Amino acid sequence: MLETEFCKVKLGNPTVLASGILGTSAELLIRAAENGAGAVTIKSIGPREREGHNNPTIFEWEHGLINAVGLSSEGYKEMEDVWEALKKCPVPVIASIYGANVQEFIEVAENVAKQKPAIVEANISCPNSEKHGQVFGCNIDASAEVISAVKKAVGEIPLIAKLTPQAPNIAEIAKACEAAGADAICAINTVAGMVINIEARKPVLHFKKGGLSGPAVKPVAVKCIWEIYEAVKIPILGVGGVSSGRDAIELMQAGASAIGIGSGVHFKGIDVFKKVCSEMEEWMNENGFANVKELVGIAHE
Amino acid sequence: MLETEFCKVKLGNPTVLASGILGTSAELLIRAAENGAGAVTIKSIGPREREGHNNPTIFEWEHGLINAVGLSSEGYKEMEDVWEALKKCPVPVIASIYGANVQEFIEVAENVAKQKPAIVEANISCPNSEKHGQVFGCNIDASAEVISAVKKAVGEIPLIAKLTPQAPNIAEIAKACEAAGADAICAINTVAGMVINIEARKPVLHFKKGGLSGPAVKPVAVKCIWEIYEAVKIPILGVGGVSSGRDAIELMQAGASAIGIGSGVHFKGIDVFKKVCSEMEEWMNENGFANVKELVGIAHE
Amino acid sequence: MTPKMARIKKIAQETPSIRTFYLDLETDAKPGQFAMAWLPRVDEKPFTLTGTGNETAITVQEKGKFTKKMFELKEGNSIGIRGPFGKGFDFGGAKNACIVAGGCGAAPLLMLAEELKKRDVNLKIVLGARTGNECLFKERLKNTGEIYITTDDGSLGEKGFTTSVLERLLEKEKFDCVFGCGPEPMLVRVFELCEKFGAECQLNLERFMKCATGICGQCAIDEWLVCKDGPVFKSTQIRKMRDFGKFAMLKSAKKVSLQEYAQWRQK
Amino acid sequence: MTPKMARIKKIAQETPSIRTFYLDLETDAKPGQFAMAWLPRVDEKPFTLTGTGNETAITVQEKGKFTKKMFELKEGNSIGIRGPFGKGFDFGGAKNACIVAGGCGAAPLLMLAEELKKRDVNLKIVLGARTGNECLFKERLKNTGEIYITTDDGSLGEKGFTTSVLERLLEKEKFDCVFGCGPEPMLVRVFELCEKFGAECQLNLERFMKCATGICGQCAIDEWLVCKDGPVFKSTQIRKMRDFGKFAMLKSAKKVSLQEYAQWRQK
Ligand SMILES: Cc1cc2nc3c(=O)[nH]c(=O)nc-3n(C[C@H](O)[C@H](O)[C@H](O)COP(=O)(O)OP(=O)(O)OC[C@H]3O[C@@H](n4cnc5c(N)ncnc54)[C@H](O)[C@@H]3O)c2cc1C
Ligand SMILES: Cc1cc2nc3c(=O)[nH]c(=O)nc-3n(C[C@H](O)[C@H](O)[C@H](O)COP(=O)(O)OP(=O)(O)OC[C@H]3O[C@@H](n4cnc5c(N)ncnc54)[C@H](O)[C@@H]3O)c2cc1C
Ligand SMILES: Cc1cc2nc3c(=O)[nH]c(=O)nc-3n(C[C@H](O)[C@H](O)[C@H](O)COP(=O)(O)O)c2cc1C
Ligand SMILES: Cc1cc2nc3c(=O)[nH]c(=O)nc-3n(C[C@H](O)[C@H](O)[C@H](O)COP(=O)(O)O)c2cc1C
Ligand code: FES
Ligand code: FES
Repeated sequence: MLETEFCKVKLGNPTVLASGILGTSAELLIRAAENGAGAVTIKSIGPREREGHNNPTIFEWEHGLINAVGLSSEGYKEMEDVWEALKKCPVPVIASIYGANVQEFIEVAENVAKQKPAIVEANISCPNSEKHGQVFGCNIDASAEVISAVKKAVGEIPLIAKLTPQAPNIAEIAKACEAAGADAICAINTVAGMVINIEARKPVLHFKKGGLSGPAVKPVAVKCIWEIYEAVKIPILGVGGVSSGRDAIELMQAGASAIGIGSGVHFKGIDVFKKVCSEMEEWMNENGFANVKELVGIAHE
Repeated sequence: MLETEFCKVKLGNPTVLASGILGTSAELLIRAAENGAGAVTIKSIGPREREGHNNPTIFEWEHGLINAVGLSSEGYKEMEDVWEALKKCPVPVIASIYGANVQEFIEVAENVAKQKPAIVEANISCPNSEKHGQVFGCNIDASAEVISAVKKAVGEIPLIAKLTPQAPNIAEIAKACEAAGADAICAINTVAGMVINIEARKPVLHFKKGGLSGPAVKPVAVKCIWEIYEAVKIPILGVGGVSSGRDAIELMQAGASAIGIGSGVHFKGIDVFKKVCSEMEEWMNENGFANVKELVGIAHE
Repeated sequence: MTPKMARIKKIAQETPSIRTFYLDLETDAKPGQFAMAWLPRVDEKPFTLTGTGNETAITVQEKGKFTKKMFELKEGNSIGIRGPFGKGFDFGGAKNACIVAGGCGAAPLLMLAEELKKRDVNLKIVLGARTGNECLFKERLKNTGEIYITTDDGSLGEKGFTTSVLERLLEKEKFDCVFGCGPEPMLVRVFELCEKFGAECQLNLERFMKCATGICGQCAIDEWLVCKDGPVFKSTQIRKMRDFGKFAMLKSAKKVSLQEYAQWRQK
Repeated sequence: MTPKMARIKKIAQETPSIRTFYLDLETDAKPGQFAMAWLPRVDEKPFTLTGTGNETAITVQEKGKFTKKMFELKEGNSIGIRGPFGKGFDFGGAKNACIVAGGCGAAPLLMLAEELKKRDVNLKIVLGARTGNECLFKERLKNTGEIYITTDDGSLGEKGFTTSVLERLLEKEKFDCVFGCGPEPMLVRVFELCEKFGAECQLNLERFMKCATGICGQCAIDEWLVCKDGPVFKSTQIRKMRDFGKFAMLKSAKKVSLQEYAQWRQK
């Protein structure tokens, strides 16, 4: 009852390990798959090795997580062993990529595409070094430019554009990405925030600002998914605040065809995928749904 | 130890009743003052009577409130009795105003200014009907235009520009408002979100989308205040997720000179102001602070 | 509190225009507390809880758009519920009490009457309605004390106002408390009578509501919030109210006369 | 968990290079659990909790940038603490046990040893250090069982490796469990010896950490997460590990040899 497909890729269930969570090694991605994820995403791959920010980089606050990992990546060149080991992954693998400018995106996309991941996800929620550090995903033209360049680079492989909720007009960005060739939209990346420890009199994250995820951002995700669903025809990978079957169903009713889970791994453990799936099945049985596809966007009716 | 001033207006303490909360009548504003608010804000006043959206308009979700009241207002023309009754208000009164275009803002500002409120707050977090419904506060030029027009209209009365966290570049907006004549910045208004009831298969708010406030948005407020503090010289009225003394101190350490409280009234009751103040005093005593002004922005040091 | 969808277990036709909807929802509602009832895509309105525990229910009179939609619901359908909200009746010390209910005002008073009966309180009930078959909860209220019925058309009980009966009762008897609910003009008269005869009263008031939790300021009567400080208010509070019986706020927060408010409600 | 600023109640100089910081913070830490210690604007690093309840403490060896800053702290200063995290030692059934500690590796083993002593477990302790006065917790460990000391320079106890002592012990005796903590090459040897002599072991492993709660994937050893599944691992797990003793991840998540990892740690 949970079988579905996303960008023509068959999924045993609609839960997807979100990028940046556990995705540092093939072994961990496979472990997530064994714990029920319908697909898994590699932590965003950049053009070269990057350490990211200093600790503290991630911690739990009262209503979710906040992180400023800083896109740490070994870089696409150093990943042969990862790709090799991923051949044993029992579920589709999504490769998330990023770059500081269009050229870097193309470079990473071309090389990652050679490894034939099931899907490529372009994380356009990162700062664009050319446009004065403004975030790609906050600008319609910059988003379209990246997505059309990456789409050329990945060819037949389905491409997801991962958007930031910081865009005041996320539906417009999604439409521009669709027109530029994206096969799906992923929403949302984290919401910008900061936590200060008042006794330390300092922001807790070493990078000071970070991205909020987990329970507190779920309504932001629902709103973004809702708006995107009304704006585009391509499917949506809904992400943000999911750690129960009810959460996943809420995002699907808003318009998501599949559900990314990140912080849920912290709140419920690595078997969050299994838990979410069995809670979804239970709810669907009680509420008369035979297939998970029937849930997609029904709150719009 | 909590006495301070904001825009040269003396406050017995830095807590301020935020706009839209209880601010429908002079009696309720006075009640908030009697319950410890250092200043009180009238619910945003528009150019004409406006009912706002249908119910449900406000409810509590797991980590805060969400509302789509829809800027209901009796309109500035119908408020003689309110102004008359407010003469008995024991604390400074802030008049929040809005309009759908610059002309409406000027009209409301001029008329409200005649009543000599201690401060005027321009709520530029609402959609701009001229610029295709885009929110004023997301656009640098639109923000500057409104603020400079309103500043002319209110003359000597200090003017606060109330910003939306939806702006991807809130510090730039704040700078533009400062340059346009704003005497202070208020941050933040609510964060856009949506909650779906999956059994009803519908968004709960009748207007579907709404604004998140309360505990979940505090880190968003802290981040915005932090960025604005580094960008402008004028004082900041920090608002978002405050319902304890620790919350208030966190926003002040980020750079706020005074603290707005909205949803805290729901979570802690109308005496939230007294509670926050006594918790602040307790913390300040334990941590060696003699005056609340010393807290402003210290996390930047 | 996020609205919870509650299945309608049973619908009881109380009078030609009034139905009770029993809900598949457990609450700890006390007499006088209310809930917000939500019909998705229609509206959300406050209703007294007329049952508690696993008997949780609301009792609705068909009046306008919202209640018409409510009356289209069948057993097995669901409605959204937020609540219980508000402060209920304070009936701790009462030994000798009187209840005055006008029309649908009997709704919050039923649970109270049954609670008072359990505590062996000596109870007089004055129940008024437009016409005989519209007397809400007549039978159940009868079981809780001595009942006096008034109707506008005289088709049942005495022709006339509940307040005339109340006046006669107050002349003869001393009540620890008079509990009232009904149209505000009736409540104004109840209060005047209680003041005249030196009886404490508690009145269940009504205003248009949005948040139901005391932050939006929509339901204000002077500095009191009907949703949070009420909906039940005591004589000590009512004595200070300037708006009671006179003014209420429209949805725009414009304060108008009760007449104008009623006209707006009819739109 | 948000870091809580904890005041340093007391600083104990354990050896010339090692200090214990007693914190004004109550935890329910179990032997082998750790916390993240935060120095604002400097860094945040994992440290074993060497005390629990109101004796909560961390024991720190001065090594690099972070620990140098720690050593500048005085009593009364504060540090940020997140924790306890991880799974500690599983010592439920042990009757006859051995502890092998190399250098600062004695830190997580002290609380364990004291706990085992309380349960009357027959305990042998092998404690190794560079030199005699660097033997961490020598006195307190002595009170918990029979102690064997080894030093690199022979200034105290036997000159040589802890693992040579362990081998001799295993030849003579059957342990329910061997508990180990120290440099990974030492732990590899401890594991080999245990496997050879058919003894179960539990080893406290170390990797660079970020989240400490099992979501960032930084501390991976194959599919295990040191922060969440460990830091203590059992023989059944260690047998399946391919990276143990061989590979670790840099901050970029690049997997490198332990040599390269150690070089990076020295930067
Ligand atoms: C605390 C509280 C408890 C309540 N409990 C109940 C209850 O138990 N049962 C119940 O049926 N209703 C109750 N109400 C009233 C209920 O919330 C609705 O207002 C009512 O059912 C009318 O709903 P409607 O939308 O169908 O009618 P509307 O479309 O709002 O109005 C239709 C008709 O009702 C009249 N009307 C409605 N409200 C008023 C008013 N305040 N003053 C004058 N005329 C009015 C109008 O004049 C009009 O003729 C309660 C209200 C409050 C505040
Ligand atoms: C679960 C866990 C528990 C820990 N408990 C303790 C504890 O109780 N007490 C304690 O002092 N430390 C403990 N550590 C180690 C601690 O987190 C720091 O890594 C250590 O204190 C070094 O910190 P530094 O920043 O001062 O040194 P760095 O600047 O990181 O390094 C300085 C020196 O330390 C050496 N070094 C550090 N880590 C390694 C390594 N993994 N491999 C090889 N060489 C290394 C470097 O070669 C270099 O010479 C623990 C680590 C983990 C994961
Ligand atoms: C620790 C952490 C690291 C993340 N790293 C990335 C990343 O590298 N690339 C990316 O596109 N999103 C990254 N994200 C965002 C998540 O993929 C996800 O969009 C977000 O956390 C919201 O989902 P959640 O509430 O389920 O966590 C990261 C999130 C967290 C918590
Ligand atoms: C019910 C409600 C109504 C509001 N109405 C207004 C308004 O009319 N004008 C305005 O500028 N802000 C309005 N706000 C925003 C608040 O003033 C405040 O900026 C926001 O709620 C964040 O603060 P909080 O977390 O303390 O509630 C409203 C908020 C709520 C919850
Ligand atoms: S309904 Fe909002 S304050 Fe009463
Ligand atoms: S440190 Fe993040 S998973 Fe272990």
